[in-house]
Amino acid sequence: MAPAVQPAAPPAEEGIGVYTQKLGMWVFLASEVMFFTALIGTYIILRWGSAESWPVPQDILNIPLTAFNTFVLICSSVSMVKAYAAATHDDQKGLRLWLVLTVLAGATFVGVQVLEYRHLIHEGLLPSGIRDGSPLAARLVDSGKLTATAAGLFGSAFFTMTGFHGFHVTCGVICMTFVTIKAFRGGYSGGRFHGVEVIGLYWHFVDLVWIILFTIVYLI
Amino acid sequence: MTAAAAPHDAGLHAGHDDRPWLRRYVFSTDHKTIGIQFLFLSLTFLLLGGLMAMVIRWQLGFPGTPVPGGSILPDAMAPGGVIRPSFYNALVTMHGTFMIFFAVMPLLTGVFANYLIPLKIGAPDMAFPRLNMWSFWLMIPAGTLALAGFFVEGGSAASGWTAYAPLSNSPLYTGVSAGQILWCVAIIIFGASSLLGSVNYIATVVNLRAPGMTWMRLPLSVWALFITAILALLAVPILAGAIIMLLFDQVLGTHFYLPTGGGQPLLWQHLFWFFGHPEVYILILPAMGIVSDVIANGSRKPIFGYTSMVFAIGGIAGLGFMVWGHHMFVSGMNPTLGTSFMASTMLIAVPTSIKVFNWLGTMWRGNIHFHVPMLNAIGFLSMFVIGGLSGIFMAATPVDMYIHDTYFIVAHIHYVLFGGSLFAAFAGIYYWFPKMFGREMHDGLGRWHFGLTFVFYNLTFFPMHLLGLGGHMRRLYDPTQYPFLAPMQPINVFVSVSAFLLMAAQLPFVWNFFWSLFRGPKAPLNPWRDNSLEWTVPSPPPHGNFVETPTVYRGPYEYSVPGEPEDFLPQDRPAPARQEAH
Amino acid sequence: MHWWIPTNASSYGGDVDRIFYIILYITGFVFLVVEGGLLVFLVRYRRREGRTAAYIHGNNTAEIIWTTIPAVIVVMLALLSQKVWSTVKDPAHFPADAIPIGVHVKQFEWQFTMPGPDGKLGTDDDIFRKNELHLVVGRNYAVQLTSQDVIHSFFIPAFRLKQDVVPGMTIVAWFRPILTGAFDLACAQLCGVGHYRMQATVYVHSAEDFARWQTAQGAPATAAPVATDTTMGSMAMPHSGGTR
Amino acid sequence: MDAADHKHPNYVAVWGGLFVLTVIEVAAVYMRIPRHLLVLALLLLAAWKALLVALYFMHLRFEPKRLALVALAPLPLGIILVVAVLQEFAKR
Repeated sequence: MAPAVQPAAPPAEEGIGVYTQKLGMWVFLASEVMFFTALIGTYIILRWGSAESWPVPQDILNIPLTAFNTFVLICSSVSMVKAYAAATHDDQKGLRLWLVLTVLAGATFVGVQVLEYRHLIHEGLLPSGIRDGSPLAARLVDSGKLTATAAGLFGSAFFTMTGFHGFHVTCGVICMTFVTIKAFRGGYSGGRFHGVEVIGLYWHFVDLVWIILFTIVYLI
Repeated sequence: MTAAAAPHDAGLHAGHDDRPWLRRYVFSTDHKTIGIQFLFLSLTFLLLGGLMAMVIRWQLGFPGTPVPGGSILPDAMAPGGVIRPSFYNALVTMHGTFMIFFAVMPLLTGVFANYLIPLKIGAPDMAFPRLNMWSFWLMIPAGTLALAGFFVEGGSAASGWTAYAPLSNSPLYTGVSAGQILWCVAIIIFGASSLLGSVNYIATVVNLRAPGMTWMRLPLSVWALFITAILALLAVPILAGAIIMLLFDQVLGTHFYLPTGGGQPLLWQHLFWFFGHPEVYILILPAMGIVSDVIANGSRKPIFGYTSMVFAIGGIAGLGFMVWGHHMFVSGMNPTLGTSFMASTMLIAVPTSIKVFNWLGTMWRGNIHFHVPMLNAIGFLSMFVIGGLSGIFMAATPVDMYIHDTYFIVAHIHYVLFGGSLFAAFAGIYYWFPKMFGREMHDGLGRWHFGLTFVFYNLTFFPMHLLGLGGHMRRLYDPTQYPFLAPMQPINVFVSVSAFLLMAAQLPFVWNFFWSLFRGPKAPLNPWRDNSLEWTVPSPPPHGNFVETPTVYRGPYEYSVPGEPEDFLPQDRPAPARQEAH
Repeated sequence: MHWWIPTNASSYGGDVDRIFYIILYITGFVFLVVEGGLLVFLVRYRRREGRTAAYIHGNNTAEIIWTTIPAVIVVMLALLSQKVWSTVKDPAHFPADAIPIGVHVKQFEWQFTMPGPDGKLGTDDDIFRKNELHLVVGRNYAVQLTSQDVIHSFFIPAFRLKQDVVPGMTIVAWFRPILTGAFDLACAQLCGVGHYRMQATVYVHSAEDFARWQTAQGAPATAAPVATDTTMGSMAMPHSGGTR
Repeated sequence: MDAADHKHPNYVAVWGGLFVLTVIEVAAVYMRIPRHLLVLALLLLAAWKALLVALYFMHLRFEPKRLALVALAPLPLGIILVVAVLQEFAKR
């Protein structure tokens, strides 16, 4: 990757020992960590501010479904890393298989997420709070277990965080399909697999954010 | 979110350039063309912000009287030329927004980082040329959306460039809804553009340095731009997150910052200023880098204390993330937090003073050439000292309690932003114009421009310290309403007149800039006799910059080396007999 | 032609001014030294024929000197300021005998609820005023700041006191006036279209003058706002202020 | 100049670890555990899983140490921000 390669040029100054695309992706992921810090930090701050009246996640959210969803995302992370391993050994068939599996797993995750959103909105949880007269309102707000403001805050923070994570996963799936198409055209044969590794880094990052999100929002 | 970064199109050779016209000038991926595009964009928004400042100053100097030429404004903004309070707030907001986000930041990081980093480190281009092109082309929609705010119902955002919630949260309080939404979307798109730029600058400086260009041989301007990119990389996403939540409060009815819905107004201030303070260091660090290069060149003398200058930049950047609370001493924040933020803010005066004393040390026993960039760099140094010293008044919490949100703060902002960043940007433009366009700017006009700007700049902004001490609050539509401010109205008139003259003082620069673009004398390869790598290539440098990658043998500041025929020693000239110092 | 800090009229205002003047002298001295040194260098080391610059890369002792001196100065300033800051803002240091005053701010006016003769807030004899605050010189007062809509800022230049009023929070600030007279009270945080015409007046009376004023308020039971509306400034407004 | 040896850890083992940790987390929520202990346990488990993904899937273990610096750079800043703002609710 030395610039303007010409004979007997001394090696370019020793950088960080990582090729430029990977370094670029890691630097971009550092900024994404700050972005999710803002969102998750707000959730923690709002929750700490209204500690006792904060809804218990199990009452509103469907834990088993999202646990399965987490499992799907972890599997997609594994298939991604398998694809990278295949790419390094120049095993084109394996690369294509694992990439397709990763795209499918990612798409399932987003699908389950959309299903969960539809179910929650139907139940009455909105970004602005709990819709009055909705089954959720009947169960929680009217029975006094949950104040309207705390529900409002929970709705706002929940939809913003998981919404933006879903958005990042969707972008990942779209980019992954381009990578897969290129893989089917043999774009990553002959040791040129950097593209796979870079998209893999992004994908694992998105999985890592979900692991933290799943614990903080759904379990605690 | 373009994750699949295309592999770097290797094999970029200087010389032959077969790109079609569109790819070469409009959607160019050449860092030099992008740098020049940023230059024209930021100068346009600088002019726009300046015009808004003129209308603001007219209203403050002569409250209630029609603005000359104001009759063209529609009645919603200025019935009969007299601007409304709502339009005044919109002007104040957009003056701050345009100047900070669309003028000074692109002028420093967009223009000089893009143009100088690859040339100064000996790289053919940026690490990700396409991302670099996107980073410029995202600025166009961002700027347009922000500007469009003026023409929507209710006018543009009117809650200050800091957009404090709940004023910025709901149209109930300012009568502005579409304008604030446009402002939010514009800043988010600007954030994306700034992020792409930062990723590019970091990856380029880390990985694409020419052989021999070790970390301690990097010019200080590259160091400053590199650390600024890290600041922007880590601070801008927080702003994007905070503004997305503000946008959802406006659009989706969420309650992040609305107290009625249980939200926390102080949360917005914390998130905004956590970005805000690194932001003001993003605005000043590139200026410090440019000034370090220009002063060393002007004094024909190595920079004084290169290593301590580098650590000072790092110190400022590191501490920059721990001081944001000093914007919120009286905002209802927990007073114990006020104490810790006062301590960290006081500490940040130390690296800043190190840099100032090192610049003075550079000029000490130098052989000072007063070329126009050097004049502007000296202007930066003298004005930044005032800005830095007035900052200490704000760091002391009791004094800040009195002067917070008064014109003392406005004076401080303009001493570091105008006196600091803009003088350094002028120094940078005069210094690298010959390299960018292959033509030299007119020296006499440059001196007139500096002289007039320096005088009227001080006449405009120094009296603001007096206004602030008298208790004159910021963002007042008509200061004469307050009985205790009425006796200070002559200062306001004086400041307004000086501001108009300051604007007029920019004419020599505008004329000089455009006239020299086409009819300036042909620029030699190295007009300032500088050591850095960009002066070893023709001006303007061809696509791909270097015919073959240069090898670097010494630091960038080897001026007046004893025993050398000339008083400068370019970085890529092989060491003659004896081995260089470092 | 009063162009400097208004005369101090509150107990801790003197301390604030003292720190201001200390910082003014230090920064003034540093300003003269640095800018003077700059001018001297510019003249002394300007370009002349046959002159060559000294080939110096730095000087560690100089670096150490101009790192420690500013560090010592700023740490000293921080300690100095902390003492005053805690007396003004730390709830633990609020005087116990402070008379509570309800200050409720809404877009573009101040509503004061002063305790009546019984000295307690929330009783029937409270006196309600818009943009008018009546105090007794030499007594401690604790204002309970609440806002109805956006963030405003309770700013009395003569008392050197500024405290933002955040909706959804009740923030307490204290002061003790030491001079009688009428002082301006302003809003220092952009709060919308009418931010510029939110002035109020603080009348500090002597003890007996205050007593006379208090009895002169007629039947104390009238908790309703007395319509002495002094909000509109004397100057006739050329155009009605914006959309509000 | 990129990492020549592509060492591939046993991905299936890592996957197993992640799966088991997730099951423990979800089980812990349904068990009668005192609140503070539960929160602490869940946070530690989440951090452990995150480390597994970062070290093995993102190959941080096999990359030069300075890349880990880039990866970890934003964490202290995030912690400073959240802890400082939480102070708002400490001593009023």
